[in-house]
Amino acid sequence: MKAFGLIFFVTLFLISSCSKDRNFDEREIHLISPEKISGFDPIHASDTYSGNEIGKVYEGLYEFHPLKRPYELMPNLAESLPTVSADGLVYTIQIKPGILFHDSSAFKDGKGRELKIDDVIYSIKRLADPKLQAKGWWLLDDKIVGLNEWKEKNANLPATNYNEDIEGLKKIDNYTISFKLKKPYPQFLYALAMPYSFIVSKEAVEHFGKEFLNHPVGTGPFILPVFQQSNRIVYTKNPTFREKFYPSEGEEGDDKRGLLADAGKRIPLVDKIIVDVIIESQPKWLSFQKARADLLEIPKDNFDSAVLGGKELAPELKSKGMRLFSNAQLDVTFFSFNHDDPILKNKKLRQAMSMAWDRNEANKLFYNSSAVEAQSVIPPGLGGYRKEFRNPFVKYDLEMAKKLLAEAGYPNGKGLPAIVIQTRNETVSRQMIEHFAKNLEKIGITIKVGMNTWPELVNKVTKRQHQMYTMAWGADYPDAENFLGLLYCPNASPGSNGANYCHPEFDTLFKSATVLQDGPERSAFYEKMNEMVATEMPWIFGFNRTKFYLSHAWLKNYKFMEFNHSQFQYLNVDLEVKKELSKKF
Amino acid sequence: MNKNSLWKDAFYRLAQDKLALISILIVFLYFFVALFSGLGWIASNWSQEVGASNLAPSFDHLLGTDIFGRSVLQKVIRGTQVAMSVGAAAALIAIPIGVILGALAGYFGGWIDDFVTWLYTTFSSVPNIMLLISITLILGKGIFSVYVALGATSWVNLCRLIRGEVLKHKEREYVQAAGAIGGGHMRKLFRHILPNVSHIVIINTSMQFQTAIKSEVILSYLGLGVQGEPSWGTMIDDAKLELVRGVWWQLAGATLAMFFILLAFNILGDALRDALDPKLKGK
Amino acid sequence: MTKYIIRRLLYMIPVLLGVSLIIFVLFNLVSGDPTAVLLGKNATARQMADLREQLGLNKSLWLQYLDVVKSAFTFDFGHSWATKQEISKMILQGAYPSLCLSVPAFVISTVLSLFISLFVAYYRGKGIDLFIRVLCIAGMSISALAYILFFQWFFAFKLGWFEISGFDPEFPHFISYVALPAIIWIVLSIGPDVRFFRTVILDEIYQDYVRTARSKGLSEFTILLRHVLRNALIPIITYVVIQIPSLILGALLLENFFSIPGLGGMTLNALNASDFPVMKAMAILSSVGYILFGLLSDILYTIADPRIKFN
Amino acid sequence: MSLNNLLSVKNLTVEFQTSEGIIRAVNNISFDIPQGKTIGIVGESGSGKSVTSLAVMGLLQKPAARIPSGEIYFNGQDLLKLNEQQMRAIRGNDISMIFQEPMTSLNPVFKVGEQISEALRVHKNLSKKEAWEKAVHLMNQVGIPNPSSSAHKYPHEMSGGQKQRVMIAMAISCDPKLLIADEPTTALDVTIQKQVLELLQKLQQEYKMSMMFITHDLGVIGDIADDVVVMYRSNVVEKNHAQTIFHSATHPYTKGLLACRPKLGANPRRLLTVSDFMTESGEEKIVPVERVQVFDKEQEVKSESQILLEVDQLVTQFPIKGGLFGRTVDHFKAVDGVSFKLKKGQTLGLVGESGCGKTTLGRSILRLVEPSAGKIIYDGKDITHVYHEELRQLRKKMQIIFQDPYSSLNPRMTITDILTEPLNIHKVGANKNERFDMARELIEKVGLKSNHMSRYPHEFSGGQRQRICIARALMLRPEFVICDESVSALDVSIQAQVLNLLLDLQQEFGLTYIFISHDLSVVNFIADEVGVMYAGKIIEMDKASRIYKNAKEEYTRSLLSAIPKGLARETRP
Repeated sequence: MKAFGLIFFVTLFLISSCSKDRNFDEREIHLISPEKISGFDPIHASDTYSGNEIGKVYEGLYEFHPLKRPYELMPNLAESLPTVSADGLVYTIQIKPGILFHDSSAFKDGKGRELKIDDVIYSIKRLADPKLQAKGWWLLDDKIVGLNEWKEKNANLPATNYNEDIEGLKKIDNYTISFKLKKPYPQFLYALAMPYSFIVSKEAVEHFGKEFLNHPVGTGPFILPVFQQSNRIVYTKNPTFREKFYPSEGEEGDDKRGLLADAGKRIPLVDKIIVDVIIESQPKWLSFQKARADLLEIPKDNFDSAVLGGKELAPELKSKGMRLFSNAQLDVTFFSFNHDDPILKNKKLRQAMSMAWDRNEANKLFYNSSAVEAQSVIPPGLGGYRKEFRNPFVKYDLEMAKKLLAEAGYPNGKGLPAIVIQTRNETVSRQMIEHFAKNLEKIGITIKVGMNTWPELVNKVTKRQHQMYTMAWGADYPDAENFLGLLYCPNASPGSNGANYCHPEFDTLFKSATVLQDGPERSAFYEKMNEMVATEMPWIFGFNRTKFYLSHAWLKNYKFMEFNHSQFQYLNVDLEVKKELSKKF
Repeated sequence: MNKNSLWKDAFYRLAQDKLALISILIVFLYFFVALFSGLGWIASNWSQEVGASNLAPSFDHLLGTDIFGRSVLQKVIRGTQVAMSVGAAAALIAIPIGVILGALAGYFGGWIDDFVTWLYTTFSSVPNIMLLISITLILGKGIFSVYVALGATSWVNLCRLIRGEVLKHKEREYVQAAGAIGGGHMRKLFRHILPNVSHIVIINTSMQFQTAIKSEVILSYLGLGVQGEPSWGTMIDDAKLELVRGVWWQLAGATLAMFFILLAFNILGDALRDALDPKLKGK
Repeated sequence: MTKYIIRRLLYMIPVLLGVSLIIFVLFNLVSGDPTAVLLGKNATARQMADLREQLGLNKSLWLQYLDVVKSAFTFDFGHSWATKQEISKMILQGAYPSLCLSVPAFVISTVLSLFISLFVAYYRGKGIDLFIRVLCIAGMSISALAYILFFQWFFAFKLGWFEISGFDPEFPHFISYVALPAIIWIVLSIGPDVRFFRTVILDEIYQDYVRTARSKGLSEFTILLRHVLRNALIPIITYVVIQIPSLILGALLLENFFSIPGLGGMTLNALNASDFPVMKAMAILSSVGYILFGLLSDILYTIADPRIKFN
Repeated sequence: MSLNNLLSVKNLTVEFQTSEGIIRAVNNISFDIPQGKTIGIVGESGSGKSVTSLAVMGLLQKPAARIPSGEIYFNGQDLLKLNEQQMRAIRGNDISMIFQEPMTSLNPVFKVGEQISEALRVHKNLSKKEAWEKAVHLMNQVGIPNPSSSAHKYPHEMSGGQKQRVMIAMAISCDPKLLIADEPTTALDVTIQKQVLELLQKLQQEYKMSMMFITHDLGVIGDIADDVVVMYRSNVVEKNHAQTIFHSATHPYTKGLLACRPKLGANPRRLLTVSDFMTESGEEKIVPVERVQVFDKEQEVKSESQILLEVDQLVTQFPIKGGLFGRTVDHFKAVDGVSFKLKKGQTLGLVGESGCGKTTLGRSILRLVEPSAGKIIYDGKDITHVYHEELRQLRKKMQIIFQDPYSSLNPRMTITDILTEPLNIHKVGANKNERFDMARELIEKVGLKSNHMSRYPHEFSGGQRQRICIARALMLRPEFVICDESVSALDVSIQAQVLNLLLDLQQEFGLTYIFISHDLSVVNFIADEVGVMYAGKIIEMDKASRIYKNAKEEYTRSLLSAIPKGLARETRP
């Protein structure tokens, strides 16, 4: 019996001793992705996490400025901002010469060739290719002259014909293109900054064929020769990356925060980025505590042990040099009704349900009181949001809720069938609905939880097979149109308006507002629409959430950013601090 | 009429084994707890808030409270009802299918035997977890589909065992004697052979019970388990987020509750096999 | 011998057809319409129709069933809906990490269980026998999820003996990643193994040839190791070989929590993403594995037991 | 403790700790085994003879078995005082043992040669090669054909007799001083039994070893033992030279044992049983004169009754599977063209060695096994191809009693259920009570008490269970009963009681019997006519006495000569 004990402990010691000793002289950054990475094909980058990885390897014509707030576009592959025609339909863009693709076996003798405008045209066409069923197609659907017709034509052909010219994508010369839109589309530049429209090369697509999504060949700051379906992805610095410099000015106060220390330096500032895919929150949190990762989005449940009183860092974390970043997100959570359902068309009922929900308690339980109660659809930080506006029905008042419910024809819930709210089968979402159900039980309304995998949920919403569902909508680009579109009648499912909500007056305002360029006039329109629809209660408005990030002392130049797929090239690491602090972990 | 049949004799031998006795007591205890909570006598108000959220175990809240301030102890008791019902339902589905198919295959042989053997070989080839998941997907989420899924996967083992045992007993002389006095196939099978292989059913059921309970936890983790009712599976699933922030009592409560009943079933299974299986008598 | 193998192989075909039927019914009929999922937001009806065509969902049910059967032989499972990756490639890449965890864990747990059951059989009836058996049963009476949560928190984080999660394909380092999940696997599987091995060994100990061996003056220990073990190995081999196919599927929970990119984790992700082709592929893979290893265990059984002739 | 005694057992007592309390298996017994002599220990099952041998070998399972008192001197050394280490040096070396069941006593997965050489390598630490050669030599010595190739065989490739020879080779491999043989020939056919006994005697001379021969068969003892120890219910009731035991036994139990053994020459109407000589508690009873008289059955004139059963060229064959798909390649003819006639009230004996087809013949007649060809005419009607309802009615007239009492009763039914079942099937008797009475009447007729009715089979002894089987067979008042080895599994004294019961019932119900057995002396006693079967055919059929006096067939004569006579040889010089 003793022999067993001895052997057991010897092997245990051996195992723990041969774990890799962490070297400190490599300039590398460790990041965590909470979801599995499906692949590196820009046109399929529908979830933010795949977008973040693609942003390290591919690039778009434009990019959000890493520091300036509110968010602002800056040229990336493009030489400068586009010259737009008077009627706002023709955008002429010039790209920088001398930009090289990554070296790859797809090109002649393995050397990456220079980026040409043909590649931009090819990438946009590829987004429209009917054979590829690109998820990002909604971005340019019915926007560029001749593109939809080209797509329709090729749908019946056995193979898509890329050589055909499209009126809306006119090549002026090797470095200049002029886009021709069907109708004004002020968000067009944002579309060119999203991963869907990042630039790929024709040779790589044809060379790798089916395996293209595992062999990214872009122009970005980092290279990834091949993507293994493993939980660790290692990016190395792109040797042939063009001259790109760290911006020298940012938001007011950035220099005090040390964000301009590397101003003017050539980026990328590190040699390697290592991304670990960790799905469960416990291993995620523990890995960060053991300094296996430099940056962590704090999972809801580890919040209490990290943040005191919702504001500053817990002492034992501060002693290890960790820093806390808390920033409002451009998002809104909501319980959406299905307006096809006659019962839910009853406005009074919707208002009663909203007033019976104790948002304050929900905020405490699920967001550690860090979120802001959403008054309507537009989140703070976008044009059209007025801080002073208060939605009369976003208030916890049981008496009023009971009165409204009676007026709605269901005195303390009698006659109202049980309502099922569909959600994703995640523990937190289930608990939120259970809390909502507990609150509504007080006024006699029974709520049931419907658990679904993500695709099942999307399926039910698109096919209108639900009474209510819960969702959080994050901004695709910093423009309130992205949120207002969720209530625009023509967008009803299978479009993005999952509530299938129609409000004629709202729709006319939407049509006229979204054509205008960004400016005070458009913001006034957005404001009017936002407050008009608020009292209608198309959804039960939830929260605008705050995101909390923790970073170790040696991670430099980090600033919270909503559209952060191209942010990682600006990060830096301070090796001395890392070496000295590592002893503490 | 002193009725000391083989069953009484077996029970007498079982009573010798103290551990088996304790296990039987535990099983009955859990059964009654499940029954009472099912009838609503106890833990029917599990969803009431009894204190602040995530209170540590204290005198008035023996197992503390969960995220919504509901008593973990009440949820554990309620969870017993789910666990025992999952086990019982799986057994109720598996026993008839397994016994009838196994008996027919073992007794009649020929093409019936080939068909039944093909059926259970095919069913046992598909990995259990896959069957469980896909059946719950078909029937939709909820306790009913958990019952059916577990029942559909647990009859295979019983069928194989019963078939083997019936094959052996078919040759025994008391069966041929029954034939000699004019008894037909049905009498030979159901009056003579099945009572003599029924101990297999009991032993196997106690083993299947604990597999069913453990499967329910996995299904809850995958989001396919019981909806709306607290079950040990959902409690452990919640715990996976809480352990790191020091909320250990929900995990401890559910795991402890499961530990005793699973331990009881396992020990009972072994003891029953020694007591009932004539071959192993007196080991 | 070959005649026996051929007959067994022929017998495999109806089982394979049966398995494909079950998988076809479970997955093809249930999966419903994937197009809405794959195309995401505001997909046009036209796009949906093209996709249905591309995925072969418009074929007759019979043809779809034949596809399932074909994939059982060719292992060409098409593409995953969620990640667009080539499934057979995903399986190849996922196999290595899965096996890095499951093979050592399986081997150690089997060998350990054999030692413990021999030890327990030698001291049968005594206190130590009961104590160890109850210990093993207690081990398996705790849910795997509870083990994972506690062990990861205590051993990996608090004591820091192991890596918390992740995987490193190089040889010496993957041990520190795989050790903790392997230990959990062993603790969970020792219970059932010891119980089965002990019953098999006890059945042999009460046979007549053991009494003859004792009358030859052999010590109880040699009898146990030479005579009893050699006979007990026959049913043990079958029991062990049958479990090998389940190794491919790996431990779903362990891989998910310890972020090991194995086939188990892949299956779990496929479930969460309702990615039916991957789940179907994994079901077919492990079923074919189960049938092949079932045949292997039969053959090993007949080789190990001289009494069985190949009539 | 005289010098030339190799083994002396002094007041040995052995007790077993069981769930029902302490059972004393051996009660204060003493006996000696002189050098070079053979001691026969005879007694019925449960008499403690096997336990004694295990005590000498030190093989009693420790926790359950306890030896409160007594010594066992071997070569002047008390074996009970030795520790396990020292005992192991003797076991298999100086004292070795062979057992009753050759089929299961050899390890199925090791070659025979290996198992024989194992003792040599342990005790004489010979090399693997030397031990193998010695094993081959030993196999030759015990008469196994071409030993060098047979050594490579596995146990399942050898017959029962050959396996027993292997056991003997194994036992004598280290030329032991004492060989213990626990019922070595009981499971063998009588011809093979004769060869094995002769082999043992030859080896005893060669190796000058003493032998402790344990059996329940007095005939075997007569052939082989110098001295005899008679054990009854864990006590030694008599021990003496073989000569005196056989001719002038003193203890009533010994007398009873000698008397109840049917002898080939004699032709008594009924057998004496132990209970005629001794009361339950052990006192002697004077045997009433009329029971002892012996007379020839011939004189008893049987009325010329008509033929009840005629079997004409009956063939029953079983397919032998082979080839790739298990197609039937060949047929094994268990019953190969059997014809005979059986008069009402008569008893036909069928005797033959195992595998001669006698059981299959019985089962075919009753249609429990479907015959392949030939005709069965019962009471004038051809019943070969009769099915369903008609066959079921036939069951009322024809019945069978099986061999193994432990397996022919459903363990989970009470005796009442077992007996009333045939009545329920055939709807005989108006209601439950009437059926219960009919059952009670028969239970008493077969010699059991009515309060046994509510008990379960596992609460009865072998003999009692066989009586229940007989009662069940007679519930439907059949005319014709097949007894398939019905007494082979019983102890000699119980066997005599059951045979007498069968005769009484034949008298009372006018039954016609077919009595199947491998034991010629039992068949000779009970049967009017005897058919000797070999390889599926009846090679000879005649009056029992005529078969015994001048059998025509060579095979029958070899069968008769192989039966141990039970007359003691003069003691050897």
